[in-house]
Amino acid sequence: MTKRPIRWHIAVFLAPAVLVYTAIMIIPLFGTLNLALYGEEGFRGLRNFRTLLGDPLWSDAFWNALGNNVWFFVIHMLVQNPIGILLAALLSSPRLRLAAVYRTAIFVPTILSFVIVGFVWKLILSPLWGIAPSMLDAVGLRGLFAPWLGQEGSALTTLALISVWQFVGIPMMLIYAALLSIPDEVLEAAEMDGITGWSRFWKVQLPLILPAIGIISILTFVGNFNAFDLIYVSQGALAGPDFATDILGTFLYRTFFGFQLQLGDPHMGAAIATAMFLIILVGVCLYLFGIQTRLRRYQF
Amino acid sequence: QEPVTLTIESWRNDDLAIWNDVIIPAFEAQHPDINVEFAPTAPAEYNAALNSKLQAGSAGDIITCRPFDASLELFNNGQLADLSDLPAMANFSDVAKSAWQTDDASATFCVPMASVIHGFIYNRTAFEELGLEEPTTVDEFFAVLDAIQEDGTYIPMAMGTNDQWEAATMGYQNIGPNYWKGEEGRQALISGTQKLTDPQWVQPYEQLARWKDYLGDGFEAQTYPDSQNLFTLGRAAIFPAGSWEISVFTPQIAGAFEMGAFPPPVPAEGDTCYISDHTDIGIGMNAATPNPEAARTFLDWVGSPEFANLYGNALPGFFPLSNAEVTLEDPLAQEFISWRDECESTIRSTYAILSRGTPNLENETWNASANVIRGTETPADAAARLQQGLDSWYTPAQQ
Amino acid sequence: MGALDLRGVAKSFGKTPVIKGVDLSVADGEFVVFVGPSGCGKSTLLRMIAGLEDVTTGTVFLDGQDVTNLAPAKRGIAMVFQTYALYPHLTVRDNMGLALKQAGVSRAEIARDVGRASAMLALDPYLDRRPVELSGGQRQRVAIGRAIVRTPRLFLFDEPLSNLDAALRVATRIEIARLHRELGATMIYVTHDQVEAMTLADRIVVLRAGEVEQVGRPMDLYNDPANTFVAGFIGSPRMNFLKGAALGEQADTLGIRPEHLAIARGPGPIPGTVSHVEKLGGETLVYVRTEPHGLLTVRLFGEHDFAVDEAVGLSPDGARAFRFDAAGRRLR
Amino acid sequence: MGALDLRGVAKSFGKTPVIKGVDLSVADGEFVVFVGPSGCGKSTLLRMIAGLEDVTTGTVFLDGQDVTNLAPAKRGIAMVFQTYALYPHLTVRDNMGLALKQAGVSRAEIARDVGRASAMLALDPYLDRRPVELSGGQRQRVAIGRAIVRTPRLFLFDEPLSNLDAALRVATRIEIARLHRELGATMIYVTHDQVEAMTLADRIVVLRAGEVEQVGRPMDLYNDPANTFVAGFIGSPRMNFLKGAALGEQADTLGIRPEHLAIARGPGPIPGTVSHVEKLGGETLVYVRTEPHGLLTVRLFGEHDFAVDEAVGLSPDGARAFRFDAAGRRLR
Amino acid sequence: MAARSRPGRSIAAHAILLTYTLIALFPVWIILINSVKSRRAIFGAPLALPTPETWDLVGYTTVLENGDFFGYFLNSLIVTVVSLALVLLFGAMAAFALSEYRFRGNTLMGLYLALGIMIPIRLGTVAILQMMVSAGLVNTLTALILVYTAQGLPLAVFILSEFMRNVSDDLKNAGRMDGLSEYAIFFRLVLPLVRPAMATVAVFTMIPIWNDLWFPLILAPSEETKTITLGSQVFIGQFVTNWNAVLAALSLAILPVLVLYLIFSRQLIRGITAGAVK
Ligand SMILES: Nc1ncnc2c1ncn2[C@@H]1O[C@H](COP(=O)(O)OP(=O)(O)OP(=O)(O)O)[C@@H](O)[C@H]1O
Ligand SMILES: Nc1ncnc2c1ncn2[C@@H]1O[C@H](COP(=O)(O)OP(=O)(O)OP(=O)(O)O)[C@@H](O)[C@H]1O
Ligand SMILES: [Mg+2]
Ligand SMILES: [Mg+2]
Repeated sequence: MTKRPIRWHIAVFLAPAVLVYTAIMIIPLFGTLNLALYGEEGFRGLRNFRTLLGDPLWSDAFWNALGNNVWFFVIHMLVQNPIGILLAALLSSPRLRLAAVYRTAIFVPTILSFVIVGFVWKLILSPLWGIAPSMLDAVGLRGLFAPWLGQEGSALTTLALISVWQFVGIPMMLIYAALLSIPDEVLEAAEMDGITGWSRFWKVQLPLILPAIGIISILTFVGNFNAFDLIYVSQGALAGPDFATDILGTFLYRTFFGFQLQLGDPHMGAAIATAMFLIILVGVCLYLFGIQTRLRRYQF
Repeated sequence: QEPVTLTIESWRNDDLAIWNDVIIPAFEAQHPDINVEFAPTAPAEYNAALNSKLQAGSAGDIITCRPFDASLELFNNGQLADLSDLPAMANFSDVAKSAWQTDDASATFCVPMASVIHGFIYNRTAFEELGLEEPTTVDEFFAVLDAIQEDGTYIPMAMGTNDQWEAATMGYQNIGPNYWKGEEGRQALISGTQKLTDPQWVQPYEQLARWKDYLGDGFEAQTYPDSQNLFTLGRAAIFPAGSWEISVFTPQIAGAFEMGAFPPPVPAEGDTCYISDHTDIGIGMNAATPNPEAARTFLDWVGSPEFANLYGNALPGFFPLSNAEVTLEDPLAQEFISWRDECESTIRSTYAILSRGTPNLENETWNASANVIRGTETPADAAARLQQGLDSWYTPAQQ
Repeated sequence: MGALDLRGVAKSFGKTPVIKGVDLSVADGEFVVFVGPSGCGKSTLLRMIAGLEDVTTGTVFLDGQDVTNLAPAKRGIAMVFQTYALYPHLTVRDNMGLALKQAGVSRAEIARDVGRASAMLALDPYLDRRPVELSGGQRQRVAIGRAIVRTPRLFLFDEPLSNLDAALRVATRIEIARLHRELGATMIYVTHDQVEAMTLADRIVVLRAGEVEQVGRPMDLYNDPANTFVAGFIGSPRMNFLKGAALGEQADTLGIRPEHLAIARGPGPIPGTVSHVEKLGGETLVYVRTEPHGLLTVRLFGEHDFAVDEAVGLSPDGARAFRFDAAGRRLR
Repeated sequence: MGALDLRGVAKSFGKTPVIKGVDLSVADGEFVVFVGPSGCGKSTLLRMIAGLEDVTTGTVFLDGQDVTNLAPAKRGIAMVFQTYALYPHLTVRDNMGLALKQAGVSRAEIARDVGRASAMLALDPYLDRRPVELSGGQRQRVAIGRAIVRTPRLFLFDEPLSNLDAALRVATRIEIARLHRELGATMIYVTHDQVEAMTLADRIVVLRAGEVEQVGRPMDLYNDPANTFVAGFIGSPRMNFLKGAALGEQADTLGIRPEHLAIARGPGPIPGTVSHVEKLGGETLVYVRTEPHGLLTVRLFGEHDFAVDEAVGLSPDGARAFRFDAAGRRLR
Repeated sequence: MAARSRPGRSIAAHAILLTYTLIALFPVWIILINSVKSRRAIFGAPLALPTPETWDLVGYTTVLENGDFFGYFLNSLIVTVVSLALVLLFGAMAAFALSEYRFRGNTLMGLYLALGIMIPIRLGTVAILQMMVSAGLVNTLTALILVYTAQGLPLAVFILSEFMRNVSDDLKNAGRMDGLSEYAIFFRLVLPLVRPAMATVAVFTMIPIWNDLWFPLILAPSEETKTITLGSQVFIGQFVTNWNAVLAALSLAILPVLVLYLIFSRQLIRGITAGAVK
């Protein structure tokens, strides 16, 4: 038997990505994470982590940020992704008029920069300038209005919803792309079988796009645990009120780069980053090894 | 000889036009061999961006200095050059220089540029309309607020807690020095003879807690720009301010109403008044600059009375720190600076030394001030928490 | 019930007309077979009946009701797609059972019906496989199974047996015929297989380039084709077309089926040379080159030996010849 | 030297053995047809030859060279997939021309070769369409065209004509035969069509459940099948299997082809009643229910009328009967 | 496809989509109308349409007068388009290797390439900047392109490899039978067939690049290499933000991304693999 020849093309396909990525992301990033093992005075082993998790000064902030982050993620999973899937499912109905218009319109917020998003939502939700209050007034719900962004109970949820508003386009587009790859004739067969509308979605389309849903879940997870900008531009690095909107990203930023009079602490910052990285890594590995390998894929 | 180009790192986007139109031409006229380029960064990104660039060696020649520890750290890292021997340093008082010196004052690494003074700006037209006078004591102050509240035309005071720093800087640091007696209290805190839980440190919080009722509807979500807009649109009567607002408000109000200013009211009639006259901007030299000569030439000029005049008048509300006599043209700026004569000056209590550790006293103060105003934390609790945080890393004896 | 009426239905893809005005009535319970050359529009017509393809003009009636704009799902039609269109994510069992499940049929009934279909199609060993794990013929059988587990009023079959082996094809054909008898459902069936067309059809519809050429009972079409196209299309091997003039006939063209052309060694009425011999076991096809008729096919029962290039004489059975005019129309 | 040699090749999908050790030598330039029931492994074997499917055990030789682990692209084989596998984003022209383009053939030559193939397959009007705009038969022809524009040393055809109408099928079959003659290339062809198998093959390989049952020339298989399976599989309609004992024969089973069973009205050696009559035009199939042989098929040339339930007598042509033992093996 | 649009259901679909479109566009609408109003009018009545009294293009004029706005535009465009092209090319290649071939370490390689989305790349700033300084790439667009390429790759590989698994093996095998090399199979068959996924990745990659502030600030802050986002930051001051100008600048900055989005979204087409197999 002849030996299988070495498949050089695999290396060729991987090389450019691996090289650029390793040189410009992995080396700098892991060089930075490495700082977590050091302090001003030199090598500290895992003591930075002990401080992070053991010293109430740090650990309270850490757990607060982690808890907020989990909530932030939960909202995205419960609101953003279902809406995104719903919109994609509707948009993908064959022969829907104006589909491209809707799709573009719904995607527009995703294009906006955080500066604008932060500004406009603060403007809308501001108790002062009257957009939200007067709109609620118009439907007789003025009483419901509260300065949501300023209250500890509602600020995080409000921001999460703003983020959902901004990013719903992402799951929508991914799912839409996945739905497009389902052959029309399979849908036609379903149609002949009397399977239309939602049952078509549940019984035919959804099982076929499960991998894409897996992807948006994991992207949401990763994205949320790395989120930073929206909170930073709308609530500042101190993620007010009273750290109610502090998530790991803002906590990390404050620590790593410093803020106002607080000098950056690259070592503790790197420790937080490492902790975040590990949390995300565990999530991603659970997905990659626990779920992704079990997902069936169908070729069209 | 090739003209050298000096690049200035700054967080003052706001001043871009002033530098390009007024200051740089004035300098270049005298030094044709030196080009100066003002390259500001958005303030929120400044520290992080500057630190990264300094570390990697791509920062500009001239560095605009934040006061106290941020710059001290750069100096200690060898990233800011020692400017103690710069001739223009003689033009500055020790107090002015203290923000950019080592703790033992042996080295000065930035030329002081400007300070900002806190106080209250008010809508004079509204006051006249309601027949109100500038308050001088706390009781008068609240009487005025009550009167405005009663009338209902205006929101008594424009302040929100969303951005937190507004509450700390324009609230706590504004009214506080009257309670802790300025420098006396600040030094005592540093030396450990006073605690944040002492009455003089808690009382400002107690006053802040009373402000809540006079702030606009939904002040919890009100941001600093919202407050500014409330005031400049004429919807609020009083704005707890920093002097920098002068150059912001004047063009925005554009004559729609008259502004006035009063210093923080004193607790009791006849008390000495204290103002926060905070050293805020300095300017130094990147130790790694390839053009140290030109940079020093430039910095020396920045220390000159000529610069002080140019700058102080171009940016009313940023008061030159130079000993030189500066005549300010803006009436409101004059009003603010006149308080230097009536009251004792001090700097913000948290800036020097006390914000070196974690938790950071300044950041904690933001949080506490906002919490106290919102009523989610009592003044005593807030003070206790701050002191506890400070104790966790700061031992005055070390000083 | 399952009567179907097509009134002037036409279909264009863009500017290309594909179905050019078809009128057709199918009685309730009838078995109609569509035949026609590849690309003539059989599948398109089927899809129009199903409602999967817009009707450009014309009307489709089901049981007298205008369904032209009715959704496919509402028409109560089962269809076997030429491309199978199986659900890739479902097992064979679920592929067949999905429609029943959707209709709210009980589990037990689904299991029974699916079991019956799978037994009939010899799919029992594969019930738990997914389509990718099946051979071509197995997939095709699943497609059939999916259609027949439902008991709709109208079945559409698009070349359902094309990938099955002869034995299975016969067996399945017989099952479909039985199903037709038992259910009394209307069936419309597209095939390229002469045997299927002849044996299954109540009526055959011969299509050419989007138009109906002739409609009739199988043996009527075979024995009484309206034109050369139908005559040539029905019957395999294809009918021989001889030049009438050369045979002293008035008709322009004389159509003679391969089985009605006698062959003898040596000279004959139509002399020619053997070009090629195909032995199929039970029969033998001899291809004879002649002047001026070109290549003629002779079909012989049993095994026969002819040498290539051997001179032979062919004699047409004049009584069984079909006569056509120059335009290809039958002269009667 | 054999063009293709399979030595004990076997293939399992997971634990299911699908090809169970096939040995086969195909001579250079030979035309070999694989036949076998649906799901017996024909496509799998073809894909193994092509290198698309890993060989679980065994070796594949091409021109004496072990290619078991050679990449498909390097084997110089052209293949028509049962599922077509057209490039959906390319036009018909580009689908057919891609391989040539890849091989660096000049544009003019590509145009010529594609033009020739498309003319032969009657695809000229569709050259600028994409697969989605084609009918089933047209797609299948594109798949054939894609394989034949190249001139490789080995062609693999997986049921290439299954979706074509009779006329086109005959024409294409003849073209493939011509191509085979002209190129002298080796061809392996999978089909369910008896006529194709009988007419095209130099040798037929009969597969059953992943094993080779018999290999031989078409008429040899027809006239000399090794067992009941081959006897039943080759020839359509299927051979009748009669119980030897009931006929006073020693053999367990007597195989008699439908054309070798004479039928007469009234009683006869094997009495029975007509169950069903199929008129196919040129021939008539009569299905007769008998005891104890079950349903027997009689094939008659021409048109005949029998009434259902009519009593008939069948007489087998003993000389042309095949005798098998209880295990189905032929007794000679 | 299904011939008939069922009125009831399609009305419901349109109702939902329209509602969501309004939700999506309302804030954008606010941005647009306010970008052409005077500052007083923005905060005086943010919901009001611009009237002759409040109509004010000061934002736009400020933006266009301030700095080389079109130069910034061009820089943004170059950086975005080139990085995008590289991300798509390299990402698709790597994704193809991961999805098509089974080799040792395949999953680990996939994980390795995904690590990048788990750590904010900002943390690597100093090291990256040092690298660029020593390579002499500071204040060049190349530096930005390199960083964005690296930053975009993990997501691209992640998404594309999933979509590439959907491409029919038979199709690729047909290519192999046609003598196509693995490269040709990738470029000629697989890439065209994952167009919707490529478009999706392109859009996802493009937005953060276009909107990024940090790396332009660090790596290429010079006047010649400034990007539009960085250019717009000039209007965000310490104590006062020129919202007219920011709104105008960022409204203008939406246009090119929107155009790019529209270009890419044309690749989102149905039935791309239709007719391939039966
Ligand atoms: N991926 C798979 N996993 C498991 N079994 C498979 C797989 N692919 C094919 N099989 C089985 O292997 C057997 C042979 O399949 P193959 O496609 O070779 O049959 P075939 O002879 O070509 O049949 P047909 O005439 O129906 O096309 C079938 O029984 C099929 O079910
Ligand atoms: N989407 C399309 N766009 C343009 N032409 C099309 C399209 N679909 C089919 N056609 C053309 O319409 C004609 C009829 O196609 P149809 O599939 O109905 O043929 P058919 O009779 O089923 O053929 P076959 O026996 O080959 O399956 C064909 O010539 C085909 O090329
Ligand atoms: Mg068809
Ligand atoms: Mg097969």
